[in-house]
Amino acid sequence: MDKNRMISYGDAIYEACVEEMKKDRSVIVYGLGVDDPKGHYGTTKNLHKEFGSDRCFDIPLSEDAMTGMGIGAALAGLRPIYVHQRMDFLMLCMNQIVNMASKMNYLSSSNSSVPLVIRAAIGRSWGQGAQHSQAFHSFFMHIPGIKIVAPTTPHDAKGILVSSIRDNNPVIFMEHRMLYENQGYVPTHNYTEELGKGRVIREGTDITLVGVSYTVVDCLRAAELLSTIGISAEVIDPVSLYPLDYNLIRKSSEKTKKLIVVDNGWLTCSFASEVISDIAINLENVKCRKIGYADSPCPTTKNLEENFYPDPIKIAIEANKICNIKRDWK
Amino acid sequence: MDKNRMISYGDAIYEACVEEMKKDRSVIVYGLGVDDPKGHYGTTKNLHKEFGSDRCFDIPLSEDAMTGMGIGAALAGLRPIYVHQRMDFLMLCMNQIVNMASKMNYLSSSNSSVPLVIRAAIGRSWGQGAQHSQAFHSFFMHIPGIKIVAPTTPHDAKGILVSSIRDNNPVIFMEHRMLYENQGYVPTHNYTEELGKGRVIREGTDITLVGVSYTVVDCLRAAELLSTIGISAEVIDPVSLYPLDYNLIRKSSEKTKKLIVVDNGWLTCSFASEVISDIAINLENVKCRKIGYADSPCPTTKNLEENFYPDPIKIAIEANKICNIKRDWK
Amino acid sequence: MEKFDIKQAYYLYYLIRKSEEKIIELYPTDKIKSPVHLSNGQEAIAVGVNMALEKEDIVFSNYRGHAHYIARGGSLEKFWSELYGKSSGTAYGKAGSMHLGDHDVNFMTTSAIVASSIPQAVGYAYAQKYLDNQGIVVCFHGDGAVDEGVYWESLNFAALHSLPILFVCENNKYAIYTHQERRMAKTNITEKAETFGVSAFDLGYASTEKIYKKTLRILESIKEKNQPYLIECETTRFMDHVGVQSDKWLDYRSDKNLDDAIKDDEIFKLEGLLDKDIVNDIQKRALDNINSAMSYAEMSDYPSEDKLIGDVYG
Amino acid sequence: MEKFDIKQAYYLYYLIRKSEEKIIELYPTDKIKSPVHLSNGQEAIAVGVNMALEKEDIVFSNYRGHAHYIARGGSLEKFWSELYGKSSGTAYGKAGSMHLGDHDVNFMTTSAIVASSIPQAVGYAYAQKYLDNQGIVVCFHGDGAVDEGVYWESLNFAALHSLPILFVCENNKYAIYTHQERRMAKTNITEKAETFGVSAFDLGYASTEKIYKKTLRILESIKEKNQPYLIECETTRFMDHVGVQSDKWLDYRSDKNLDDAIKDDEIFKLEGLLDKDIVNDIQKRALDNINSAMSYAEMSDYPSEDKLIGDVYG
Ligand SMILES: Cc1ncc(C[n+]2csc(CCOP(=O)(O)OP(=O)(O)O)c2C)c(N)n1
Ligand SMILES: Cc1ncc(C[n+]2csc(CCOP(=O)(O)OP(=O)(O)O)c2C)c(N)n1
Ligand SMILES: [Mg+2]
Ligand SMILES: [Mg+2]
Repeated sequence: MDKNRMISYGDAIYEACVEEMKKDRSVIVYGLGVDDPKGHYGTTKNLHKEFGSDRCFDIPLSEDAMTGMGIGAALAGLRPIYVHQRMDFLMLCMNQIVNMASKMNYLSSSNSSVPLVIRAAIGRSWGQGAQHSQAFHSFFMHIPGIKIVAPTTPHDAKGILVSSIRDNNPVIFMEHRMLYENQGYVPTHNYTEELGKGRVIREGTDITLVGVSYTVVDCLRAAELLSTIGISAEVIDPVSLYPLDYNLIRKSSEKTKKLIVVDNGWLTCSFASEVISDIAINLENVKCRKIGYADSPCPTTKNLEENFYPDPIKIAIEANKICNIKRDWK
Repeated sequence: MDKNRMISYGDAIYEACVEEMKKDRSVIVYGLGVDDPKGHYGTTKNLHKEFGSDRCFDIPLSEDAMTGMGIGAALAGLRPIYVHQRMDFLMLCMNQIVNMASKMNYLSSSNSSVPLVIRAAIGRSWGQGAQHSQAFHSFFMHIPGIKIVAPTTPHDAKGILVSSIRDNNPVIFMEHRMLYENQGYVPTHNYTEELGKGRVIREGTDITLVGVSYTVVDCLRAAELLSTIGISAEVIDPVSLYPLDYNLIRKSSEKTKKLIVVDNGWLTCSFASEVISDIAINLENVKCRKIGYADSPCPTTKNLEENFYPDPIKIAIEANKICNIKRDWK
Repeated sequence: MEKFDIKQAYYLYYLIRKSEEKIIELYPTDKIKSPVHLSNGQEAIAVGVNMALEKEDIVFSNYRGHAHYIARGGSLEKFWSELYGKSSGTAYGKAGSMHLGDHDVNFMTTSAIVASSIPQAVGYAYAQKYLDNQGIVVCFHGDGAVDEGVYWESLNFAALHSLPILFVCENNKYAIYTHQERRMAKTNITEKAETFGVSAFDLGYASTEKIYKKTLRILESIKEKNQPYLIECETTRFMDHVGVQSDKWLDYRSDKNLDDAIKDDEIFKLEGLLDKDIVNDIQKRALDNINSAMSYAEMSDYPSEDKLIGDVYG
Repeated sequence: MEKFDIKQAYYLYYLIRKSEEKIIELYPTDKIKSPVHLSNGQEAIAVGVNMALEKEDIVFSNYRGHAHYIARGGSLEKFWSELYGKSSGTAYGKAGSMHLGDHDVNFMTTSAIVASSIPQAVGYAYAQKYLDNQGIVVCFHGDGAVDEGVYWESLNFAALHSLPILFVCENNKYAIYTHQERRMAKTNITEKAETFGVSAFDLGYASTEKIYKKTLRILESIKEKNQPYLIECETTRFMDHVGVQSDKWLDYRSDKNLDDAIKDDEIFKLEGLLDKDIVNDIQKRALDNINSAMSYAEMSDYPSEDKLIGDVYG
């Protein structure tokens, strides 16, 4: 076991996929362009050559039917993985996800489970604009019968994808375009991560920062900035959003008494609202803040786009404010 | 002006519609069955006869295209009202609502506004089951560029529908099947209610109860129950969910120091989460609780269905608990 | 070509008809815990198609699914218990009439969102082909479902992948109270399907026997040619779209058509093909089965409270 | 029938081609603030159709909309400013290349979600008819959009209500890197459209002139007969789906087809119909216009920060 084996987030996803496809013939992969020369940031590259075009196939632009198709195949015992180039496209799949996939197990008294994984990438990056940059994890958290995960590190990407594939429920696997190239330690062997377990990825004592997907990276950078003025921030990566590791966040917030949730999306009725409401209900005297997308569609032009997103500096400034320590960056 | 003029919630909606259609030829109404003999609980009854079949028309079962169609007609200067028999069907319209309607004004730098009203009824009532009873207000609150209202009383139903029709933005108008028959005072004249203004509909001092649509009725009944054991509950009907009258809820919570949000839907990433997180961020020492649907699809059979929904007794018990007054109902 | 078993057809037809008549009778007592969408008048399609199926075939239906479930040989005990909202139902009463589903007879959980099971049926067929399983997928749907874009997406995919699936369009001309001609610029469903690559036959108002025989032939073609088919059957819904009343009072469809259809009732034609004694026997057997299933349901328990949040995840 | 103005056609063609070549040139500098989907190779459709339109007609396009906007007579200043992300653009740079829109030329804000403007175009046509307005709606879309169910829902509604709309399918055979035959069981788009009640013509690989003339005739038919039409034009995308590179290295489509198409470039055919002097004049005029628009854009300001949350509500 090579403790120093660094691979990218994209390759970690690819690896999880290949391992599961080798172990289990019921795992199939489909989506727009999955078998094209680029293979969705390399995550599906040449799977059709390795496993055959009935196990990895391109599809028509028919998101609604293709979601239902995956559910039907799952009902028949397959474990399909449906790959989306952008999370925005899931809006075309909402009927099948919300009205169908989430309810099949319940309405069949557990006779018809839906082991379907829906991979979807948040498209953020330069100039993607209003329709290619959205994140909808808060929607899926709202619906019983669906699980949703959002790994940040290559290590978690692999482990939680393996778990998602093996899970008997519809799992939304949220990726982020700005994470695909990130490198990290990933074991060569096949392993799982438990859905519902979060991680403290940096320990601290003064304030708790909770991110989602890419904003975990922002939080880590903010923690660096804060450390330079003597504020010790604890950073939590929830990894799994539903089920969510409420206890982990409560424990940290109980300790630091200050919490900023940095969401990777809009703030109203969001993951951030959810976490803060949980703290408000269960703990006393924790100062809470939320940071997220600006309350607008995402603009294309760079100078506005920069203001649209949370970033380490915004997070650090807010953290400094609620820590109320009268120090300042030079 | 007859101060005692009582009409039903359904008739109030009908009245708003007729008044606006008379004033403004750009108002049109369409949806499945709007011109059928039942006329959507009477709310669209015979509009096609009164105004012509180009102003009130039935449609194919094509929710996705029919939403886009309404947006397009709105872009051309009409003020369409799209009526849905169940809010569940909005899951077929999410792409057009979330990716398109909400962004047109922004992407056109205010040249293309979308004055579209989407009426949708929460289908709850006996045995409607998992796919005919859902409420998705929390989804729409999440998206900038959309407004959403949920009137409870006939009076507000009329006034806020008039305002929604005149509003230059996409407005989701959330109705509730169990409200259509409710009677209330409604002026005969044409009036508006401001989107973004809530109401204290019962004053109290010990605890604040905030409902949504039908759960406002539950809250009022709970307040009655509580009054019998000496707890004075203030009940708030937000009427408009986005924009939301945060100040009204803050003021009341500041006074009572206790808040229960009784949502008309699931609780994770919900309206309830949003309100409580707002209180947690802006006030100190307010005890907060949320009550809503059980964390499951809605079951059909009566005894489970009863447990699925919030009700006055559940609310009163929870309120009594956090008021911490050691009295009990006999 | 297998012979058409008239006795079996009449038994199923009568069983369905009487079951729904019992529902109509019982409904005012509020013992049935969900909205019901009756199949009265449309049973020939359910009976004809299902009689042609093998045990391993898979049936997708919709909220108007009583006839399909019963014709498929589903358990009357579970059926009635589900309608009563009892724990001995197909899903502890949590599903109800609109969401019948039973793995014992490969009858998939139905949906109350129009057309939403259709892509699932296609996906199931994909899996059947991929897994080299025998069973063919049969997907019942109404003429209203054809309005939905997902219908055409589904047909295209089925044709593109040459999937073993038979679509059965039960064209009762209406989606609730809206006639097909008020919804479709062209009502030529089979022609559209052909342009999407699905071989399609319009059987018109067909007898149970004709539907049975055509289905048998098509199932063979599906096996041979590995391609999807569609049959469209015209039919008439006798009752209101939902609930247990006639909808004549709404005056939205010509009485004559409805009256003619009721006069032309297939059940009497099947009955006319059998000896009186045999008819009596079949009727008695059907009624006995219904009655005992209803008693069973009556006596069963409501689900325990923990069932509310059970089964949310698999 | 109006005569085909070759000079105007060549001017527009050259203007589009050179504008996009400037984009290709400029792109590495990162001054253009959004992904670009170039129209190179497909311009004949934009030019031919737009030359046939009246001022009051309304154009719906998509993320691959440069050619449509320019051919429609859109402002080059606004176009370039929008690409530069400047406040003098069509939407302060908030929209960018994928969401061009300009009321001055009845060019509706485009969408980057495939097929999602199509029902909007239909709704706009509904309003035009309802309001008794003159303008006809023209809706450009790709062959990929035809895969989406909403496309068929939209065509059905347009036909059902006899709406004044012309659908223009730019069939470049590909959705990104996926050939039409890998997505559609049958690639007969016009036949499908006919079964949905929309009269449809497949023009094949047509010249600008042919497209122009056919469009003119159809616009007249729309006015006379009050019904929707579809034309399908085959075409070839010269560059990668998105970005400013050739995509030959990806080796997913036959080089020969692409090379032949590039050799067969319509721009040279148009050029060949004109005197050298005239060609020179036109080219100079086009380049001058582009250059001055680019300088204008260069010199314009970025939007002020308050623009971020402006325009969210109308
Ligand atoms: C997506 C969706 N839209 C609308 C409805 C409301 N609705 C329920 S049944 C129905 C009619 C469907 O007609 P058809 O498919 O012909 O089936 P039938 O009821 O005639 O058997 C409608 C419109 C629904 N359940 N789902
Ligand atoms: C609903 C949706 N699905 C997928 C995509 C990703 N995507 C962007 S462009 C495109 C290809 C569209 O092909 P076509 O309609 O033929 O237009 P072309 O790009 O060839 O002009 C795809 C799949 C998208 N933007 N929207
Ligand atoms: Mg029907
Ligand atoms: Mg194309």
